[in-house]
Amino acid sequence: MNAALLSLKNISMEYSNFIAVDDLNLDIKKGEFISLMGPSGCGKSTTLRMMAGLDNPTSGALYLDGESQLEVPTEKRGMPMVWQNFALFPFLNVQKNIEFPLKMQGVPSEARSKKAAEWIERMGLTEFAKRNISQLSGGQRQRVALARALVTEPRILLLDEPLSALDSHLRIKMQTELVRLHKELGITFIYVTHSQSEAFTMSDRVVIMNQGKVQQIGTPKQIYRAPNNAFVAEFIGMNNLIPGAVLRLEDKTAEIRTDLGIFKARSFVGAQKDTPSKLVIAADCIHLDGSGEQKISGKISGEEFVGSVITLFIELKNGQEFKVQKQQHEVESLNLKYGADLTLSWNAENAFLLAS
Amino acid sequence: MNNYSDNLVLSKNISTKPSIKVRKGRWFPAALALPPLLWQFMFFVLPMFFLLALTFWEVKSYKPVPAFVMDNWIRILGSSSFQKALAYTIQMSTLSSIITIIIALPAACILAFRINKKHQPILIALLVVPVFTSYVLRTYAWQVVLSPQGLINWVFSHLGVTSIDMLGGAFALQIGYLTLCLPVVVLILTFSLLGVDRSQLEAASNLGCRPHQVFWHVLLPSIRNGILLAVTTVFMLTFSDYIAPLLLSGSNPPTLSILIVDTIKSGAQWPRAAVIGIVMMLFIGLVLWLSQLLSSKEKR
Amino acid sequence: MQARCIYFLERLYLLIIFGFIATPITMIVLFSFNKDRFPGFPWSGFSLRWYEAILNEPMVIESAINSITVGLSTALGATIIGFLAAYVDYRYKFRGKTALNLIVAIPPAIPPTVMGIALLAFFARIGLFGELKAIAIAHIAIASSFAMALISLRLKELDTSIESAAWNLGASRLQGIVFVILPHCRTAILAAFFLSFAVSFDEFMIAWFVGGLNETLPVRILNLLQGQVSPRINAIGTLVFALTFSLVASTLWLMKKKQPTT
Amino acid sequence: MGATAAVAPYSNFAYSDSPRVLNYLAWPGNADPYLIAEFEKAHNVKVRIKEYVGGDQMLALLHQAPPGSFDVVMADAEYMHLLKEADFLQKLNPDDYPLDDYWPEFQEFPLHWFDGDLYSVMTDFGYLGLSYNTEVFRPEEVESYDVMLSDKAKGKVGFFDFYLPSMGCVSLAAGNKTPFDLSLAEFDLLSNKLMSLRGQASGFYTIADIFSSFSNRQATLIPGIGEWITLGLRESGVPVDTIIPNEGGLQWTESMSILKSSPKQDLARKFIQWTTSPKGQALMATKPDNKKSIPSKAGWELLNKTMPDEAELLRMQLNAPNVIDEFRTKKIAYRQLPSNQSIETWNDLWTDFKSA
Repeated sequence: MNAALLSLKNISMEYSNFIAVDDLNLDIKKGEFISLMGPSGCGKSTTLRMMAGLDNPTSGALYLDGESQLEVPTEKRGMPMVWQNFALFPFLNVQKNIEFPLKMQGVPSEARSKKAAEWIERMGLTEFAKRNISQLSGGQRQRVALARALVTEPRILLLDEPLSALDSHLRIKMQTELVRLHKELGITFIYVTHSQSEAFTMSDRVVIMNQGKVQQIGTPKQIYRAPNNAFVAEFIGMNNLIPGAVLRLEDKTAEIRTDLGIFKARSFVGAQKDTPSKLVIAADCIHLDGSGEQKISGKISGEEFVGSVITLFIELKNGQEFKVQKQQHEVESLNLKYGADLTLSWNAENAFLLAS
Repeated sequence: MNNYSDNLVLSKNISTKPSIKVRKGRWFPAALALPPLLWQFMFFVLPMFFLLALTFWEVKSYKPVPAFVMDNWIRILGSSSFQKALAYTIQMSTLSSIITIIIALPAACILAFRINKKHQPILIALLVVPVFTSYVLRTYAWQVVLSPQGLINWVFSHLGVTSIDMLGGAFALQIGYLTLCLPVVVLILTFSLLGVDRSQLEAASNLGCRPHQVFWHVLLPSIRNGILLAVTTVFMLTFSDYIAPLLLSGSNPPTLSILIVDTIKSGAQWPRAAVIGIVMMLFIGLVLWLSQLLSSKEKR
Repeated sequence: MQARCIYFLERLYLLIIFGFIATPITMIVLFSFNKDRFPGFPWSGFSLRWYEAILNEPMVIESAINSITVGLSTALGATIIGFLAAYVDYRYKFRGKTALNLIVAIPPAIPPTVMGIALLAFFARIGLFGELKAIAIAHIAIASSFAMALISLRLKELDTSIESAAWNLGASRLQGIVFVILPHCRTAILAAFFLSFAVSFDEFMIAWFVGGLNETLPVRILNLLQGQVSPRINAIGTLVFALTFSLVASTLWLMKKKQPTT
Repeated sequence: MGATAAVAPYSNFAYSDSPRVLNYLAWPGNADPYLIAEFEKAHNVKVRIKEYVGGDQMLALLHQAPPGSFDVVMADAEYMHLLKEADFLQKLNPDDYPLDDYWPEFQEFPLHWFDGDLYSVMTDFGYLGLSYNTEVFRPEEVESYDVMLSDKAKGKVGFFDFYLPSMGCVSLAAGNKTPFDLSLAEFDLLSNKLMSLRGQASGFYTIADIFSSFSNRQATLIPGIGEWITLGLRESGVPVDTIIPNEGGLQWTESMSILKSSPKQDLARKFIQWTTSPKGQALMATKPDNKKSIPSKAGWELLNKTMPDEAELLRMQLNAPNVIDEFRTKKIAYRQLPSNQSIETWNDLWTDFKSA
């Protein structure tokens, strides 16, 4: 047995017509902030619900501190969850909502309200304590949901896409608050999201899932810079993939032949000559000034601003679309126009090969 | 994939995987389901089977005794009074379904679309109240209105019109059936009209439908299930009704409900009454099945 | 001009419809204050004698008390049965669920005459015939259908995650029902209670068959209607209307009162 | 239980097996406070009635109710022998009842004695003939039942929905001298006569409906009923009367018996004693909506002393032409059960007639 706080062993969840979670193994360490990430339907929420005991796996085992949990009903697991829609009790006011788990534990009413008051203050809800849920804004509801989950001082907090119901500026604010809360409390946060930015900015580790299977587990940086496979590379979004076949294979470097030409890249473990593969170049590793050693040309077909970051869409000769991510000021100085020809370049050390 | 409900459906799967123990507490849903199940079985399903068994019993000195004879079926199905009553009841119920829908539909349209939204709930409440106020008395009260010396003929006599017989017979019966069904049907139709997506109607007009075309080609098809529900409700209610034929048509001629009670009154022929009852239920079942068949399956 | 004409015709149509529905009720109330014994036109003068008469009629009062007893028992029983059936339907999936839903939903569709015969024959066999209990039992079997429908409607408005959240926060299955489902459904439960009472209070056929010597108010009314002519019936009717009217009105008011939703 | 609150007042009314309750099976209206209030007060009991319409219903009720459900039954005399046959009746001691007060004709009423033992006591009687609206028909028009087939009566002939009196009168109309003792040919006569009347029918009425259809002119002619209905209506200003047509009329009698299974024999006897006492008889005769002739001469005397107007109306004056004279002179047949055909045969004909 390792030092994992929560350990999932060969967990599967099968429905009659499909498999929601397929032979999942995961060890979660005490105090870490871990995110489960993937497209909708990938099984991340089901995994979270199985941890909470809301769903039961069809096979596998789940250990908390080395103790099997599958026989423990949800109410005894002590893994409160923050729900996507907050799932606050509409017929109770803020304070009563926060007191609810304490009431279920049989905490006497005085102690309950004292404890709830602490959390109400901590979450900055003091003036709303007696309000009905329907009178609160989204952000306030979020804080009530957090307080309600944390009031029993659990060791693990489960969060099921908790920010998706909020608008974007609030989402970023809450991210900071969650990180701060995680640091202050020092407990384990297990966070489900489909948003890469949420997962990557907050988490210690990220689990990428697809079709019920774990695709990769690692720190955000590991995943970003070294995707395990084409799915991960594509899913995390800002990567460009060029299909081809391995031409030459050496210790550290490799060459791949694609219909856009032959490119150099870092080699990868298990690669074989003449097998189909994909060349991966991160969008923010591409230069527009031609300073990279590998070159390719195309036309600008579109652009997209998010804050100070701009994404350019470049149509290559074979019709494929390339993404290039730059700071806005870098792009502005180049004075680009739609349809204008452009040379993209990158360094071979930033390109790597992935098996198809 | 978000199967929020408990995993009873999966229990089968779980039990085939020995590595997982089924979470304890499965007695709980069973404990919840048991009272309704037992109650309805004891006091609804069982009596219904008993009714079927009763049709094969014999009556000895005014008392049904267990037996297995076909006599009751033969007697009832072969009796002309039963056949006539059956035909008459079907005819009256069908007529009532048609009349009620024709009268109720315009009222429902006005209520759903042409009334100030502020007044709507009050009017709907006014329709709900009579549904639950003594039907027996409401029917009886029509005697006072329809009789030769009743309200209508009293007004007629002041206008110099000769009095007309309205009580006794099909007209009075239909008035009674309307009393029973009209509020319910207006409610059903109003609610199904309120459920129609207004943008569909606007889209139809926008595409060049005249108002009557909108009505026939868009509105009516979209409340098809509501109309079917209304028709089956009227059929069911009138088919079973005992009060209107008793109090308004003077049992002239008798409907099936009257025949059932008569069969029991004269000579305690419970088994024969049970036969009539089974036939009645078969017809109601048939109507329900037909409406199920005709209802549009698409979900709103 | 044409629009005004249509507007006028529409109002007139509604007036006729509502007039038709209100006519019998008006007649009953009107003639309960009539001096004459036989209802006829014109009205012969105001009198409260028929109200005095029913106060002195023990069978009417007894039957009213019977009706209330049966009505309250039915309301309680049907609400419990209806709630359980609605909750099981809302929360669980299992084989035979459709069958359970059907046997709760169908009884009101059975002709009351037929139901009355079946229950009478059945009750006589198990020694329940002729008791007030028998009426209540039969009424519960029918009214549960309405109670279940009302509560189901309300449960559908409850996000399934709310109860899961309660479990997740340490509530047992029972606590989940007590602290989450019941508070959420309280108006629907109250409405189901009133509705079941109203259904029982107005039902005469089954009560007539299985009640034996115990008469409920509608059975008494039916017997009065078959035995004698007396404006007492109108007086009783007026009181019954007043009662059911307030019951149904309060039910509607409860249903309408906005409840917080998620 | 929520119902307990409602049960509390209910217990005042006691259950049917309480010694303070007399369970009484009778035609409607026989537990009118007018009749029984004094008895209830004197014996501190409550008379609880189960009403029936028609002797067959009464028989069915007795056969189906558990023994002991009823203490006293009031029924038409012709049904008494069926009750005796089924062993429902308790033998009575003639000395217990004031039979000597009765008119001689009724002191030994044949239908009440079986093998020299008394089983029932007559309480009231009346004649059935043809009742008519006096504004529509003149007395000479209704001297024969044939008037029912006249044009004026089309759709205006009401029928009491009880086969025995209705078919009895039609049987008389068909020319059968002994209306219930019919040969096959005579039964055919009855059947044909009945069917010829079908088109004239306005409806088939319960007692209350007879009152209302007569008063609202729904029906203007009703065979098989008598003064017990028309007297009450006349008092309320409805222009109706009853005549015994030339073909004859029927006499009905009502009698009371004690049920063998009754646990309250004593109370039951006292109730019959009250009903047959002069006071009870006088009340019986004058009940507002159901006037009856009474067999007790002592009752007549009391009636003439205390309510002379009623006595005149009821034609129960001692020194004027009265109902007993009519009994002596008119062609009145006792109403009986069919003797050559089964009750079922008659009932079936009645059902066929209704639905024809």
